[in-house]
Amino acid sequence: MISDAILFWILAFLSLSAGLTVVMIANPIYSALALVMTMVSVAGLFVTLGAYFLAGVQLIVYAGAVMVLFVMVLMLFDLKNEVYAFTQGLLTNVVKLGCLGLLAGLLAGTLVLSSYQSQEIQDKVVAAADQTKALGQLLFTQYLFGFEVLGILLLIVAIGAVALSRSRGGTHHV
Amino acid sequence: MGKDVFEVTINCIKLIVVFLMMVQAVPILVWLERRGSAFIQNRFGPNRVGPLGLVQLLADAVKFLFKEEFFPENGTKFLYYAAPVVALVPATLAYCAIPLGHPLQYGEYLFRLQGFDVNVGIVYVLGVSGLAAYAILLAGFGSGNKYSLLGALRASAQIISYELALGLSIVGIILLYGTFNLNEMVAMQQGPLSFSFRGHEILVSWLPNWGIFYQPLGFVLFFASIFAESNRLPFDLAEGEAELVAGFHVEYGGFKMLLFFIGEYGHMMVGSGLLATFYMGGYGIPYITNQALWQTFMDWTQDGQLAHILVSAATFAMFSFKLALCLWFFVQVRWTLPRFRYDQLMDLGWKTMLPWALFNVIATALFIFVAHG
Amino acid sequence: MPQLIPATINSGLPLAGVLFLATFVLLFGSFLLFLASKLGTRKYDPVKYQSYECGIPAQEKKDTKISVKFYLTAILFIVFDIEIIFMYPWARTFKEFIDSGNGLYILASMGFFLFVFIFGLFWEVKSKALEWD
Amino acid sequence: MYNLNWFSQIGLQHYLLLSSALFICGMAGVLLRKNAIVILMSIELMLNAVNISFVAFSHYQSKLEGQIMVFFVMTIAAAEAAVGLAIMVSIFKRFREVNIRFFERLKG
Repeated sequence: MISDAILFWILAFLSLSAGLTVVMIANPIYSALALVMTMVSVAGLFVTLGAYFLAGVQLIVYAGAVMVLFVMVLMLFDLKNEVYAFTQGLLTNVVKLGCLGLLAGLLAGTLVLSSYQSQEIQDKVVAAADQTKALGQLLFTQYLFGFEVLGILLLIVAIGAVALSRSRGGTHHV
Repeated sequence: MGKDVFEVTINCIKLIVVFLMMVQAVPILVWLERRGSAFIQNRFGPNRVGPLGLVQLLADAVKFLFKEEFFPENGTKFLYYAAPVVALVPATLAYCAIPLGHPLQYGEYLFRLQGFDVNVGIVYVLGVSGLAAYAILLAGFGSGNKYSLLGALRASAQIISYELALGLSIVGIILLYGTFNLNEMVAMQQGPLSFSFRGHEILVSWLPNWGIFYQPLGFVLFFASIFAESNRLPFDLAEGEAELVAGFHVEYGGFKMLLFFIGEYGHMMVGSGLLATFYMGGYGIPYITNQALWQTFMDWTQDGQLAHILVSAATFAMFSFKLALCLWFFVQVRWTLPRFRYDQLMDLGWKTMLPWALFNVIATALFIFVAHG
Repeated sequence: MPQLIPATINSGLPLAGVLFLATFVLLFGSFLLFLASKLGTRKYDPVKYQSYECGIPAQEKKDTKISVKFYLTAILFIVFDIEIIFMYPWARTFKEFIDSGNGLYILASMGFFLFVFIFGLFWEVKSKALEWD
Repeated sequence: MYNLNWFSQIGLQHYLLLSSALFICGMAGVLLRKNAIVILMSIELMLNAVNISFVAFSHYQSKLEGQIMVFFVMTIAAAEAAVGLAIMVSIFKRFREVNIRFFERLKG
């Protein structure tokens, strides 16, 4: 399907360029906005993979809640522009080189491995008709325990956030 | 998008038409608001330009085009100019997912009277309209003004607080219909009120089969939440004139201001459209199923194609009527209720509406469990 | 007998349409802003470009005190929003579970989750984390 | 071997390539940036990259388990961001600083 391919390349370009912007740009606010762009295009990628409900959840949770918090916090801090966004020194250069090497290795590995396997896997693509229902049924039978544990985790996060916002911020003075 | 070039073209044009319908509804709404408020306050309102003052807003738009371009010196240029443009997007994308009428079959082609049919409709609408907070935050920060920043913070805190009650009242709706698709919801609300209770079929022929009769509490909560979501009175704390001058758009003027306006009224229309779809039968005509409607037109015209067109036209007119009714409520409420204080607003959202919405979910689940069991 | 076509044909999410519309709206807005900036008159006056401050000269923007309540509201929103999102697949499959005879099971599994939700909300109210002044 | 077909036939490997590239972006951000909030954002980016590969595998192997995992990952990521930002806010309120170099001085 050529139209699927076009959509994929558009979304891949958007998410990659936005992802690079997150890391490269010095102003943290632009960084956060670029991350919003990445989240939205990742939601689009989920749609091309037939995971409609997850795409919606990605929009609601990441783009609509988590990133709003990030942007709010950054706007309130009102940081001055950093001239040097990156750490300096020998170690940094080593890490940069290491990242490049890892990237090259991962890309090569993916290419080589998937050229072996892609034929057999691609045949049985899941029918996207009613995935949401199947997802719900799986979540509430096989993964019920994880679901309940997540509920408790969220409770702990809520209590922890309140406790943190009350704390005076350490015992030492600068 | 479609099978061939013809269908793709029609779909693209349709998207633009739905968007332009939303944009051109804004002057009418503003006119309605000004004339309505004048009527309520025993004044005349705009009545000079055109018949009944209808052309007033067109004149205003032209005036806006010739206003001076203006940029506050403390602001951030990119964010300042991006905010009004971004404000348009969430409302438009959400509005295009709402079904405006019964799909029209023309020959081998099927045209939907809606921007696009999304099978996870509710989740999509919620996700897209959740992006509205960014336009406000961008405007507040980009203007480089204390009032803007404070107004933006207040507005976004208010929007996210009421999104909880909104999301929970929608859980009741999903429990009731068992689907995310807005079209299926409308299809389930046809005909007179009828449901099965422990194997007995119960029919109440003098009421339409609308969601509002199954979810009265959910309706009230949803209705209040969409007021808060679209920053309308009595929830327009973001622009409390006495404290914050005009909130996040203090530094905006001219056409940029108008774009914010279109976004805000767009949110009103999305909220009203969802309200009509969830609780008032959507585009369905009360008491009658769409099949029966088609049969009536068929008997009358003896032409299947014409009957299809008539069904679509009638359902579209019905939806527009319901939408206009909801929108009039927005105007009416604005001139009826006073504004909340900020702590009252937050208390209402978190301590009153959220518990009641939870109660609504539990009650609905228990009722469905008993009725089906 | 001829039938009216059903209102729903499950069609997924037409991503191309969404992208097209978003691009169109962005271009539409930018074009209008551009047009307005070209047509508008311009007269330079330094006072005009200062931040609006109710008439007095703008002061330095340092140390604007913002209440910590705003962050707290946003964080609590994230937590409760995720819990609500978890209810969506549950509500979607509720009737199917009842029809297959597992109604009590699904009710109990969500009952525990809702208990945790309500406990959290109750704790927040009790600890005065939601008080504004 | 990789001719024009590679661009028009989207398969699992395309999604995996994209996912790994995004993951490296995020990793570079975590290792190289100085601003602690940007580091938190880079972690979110890495988690998103992983989510793409989860969903891609789930799609191409017709198993829904991958999507459930994404659900859980999203929740944990949001929880992590919430707590991380709460810590950042309390540190910033006290020291007016979010540079990680500064945190070295917080040893007690």
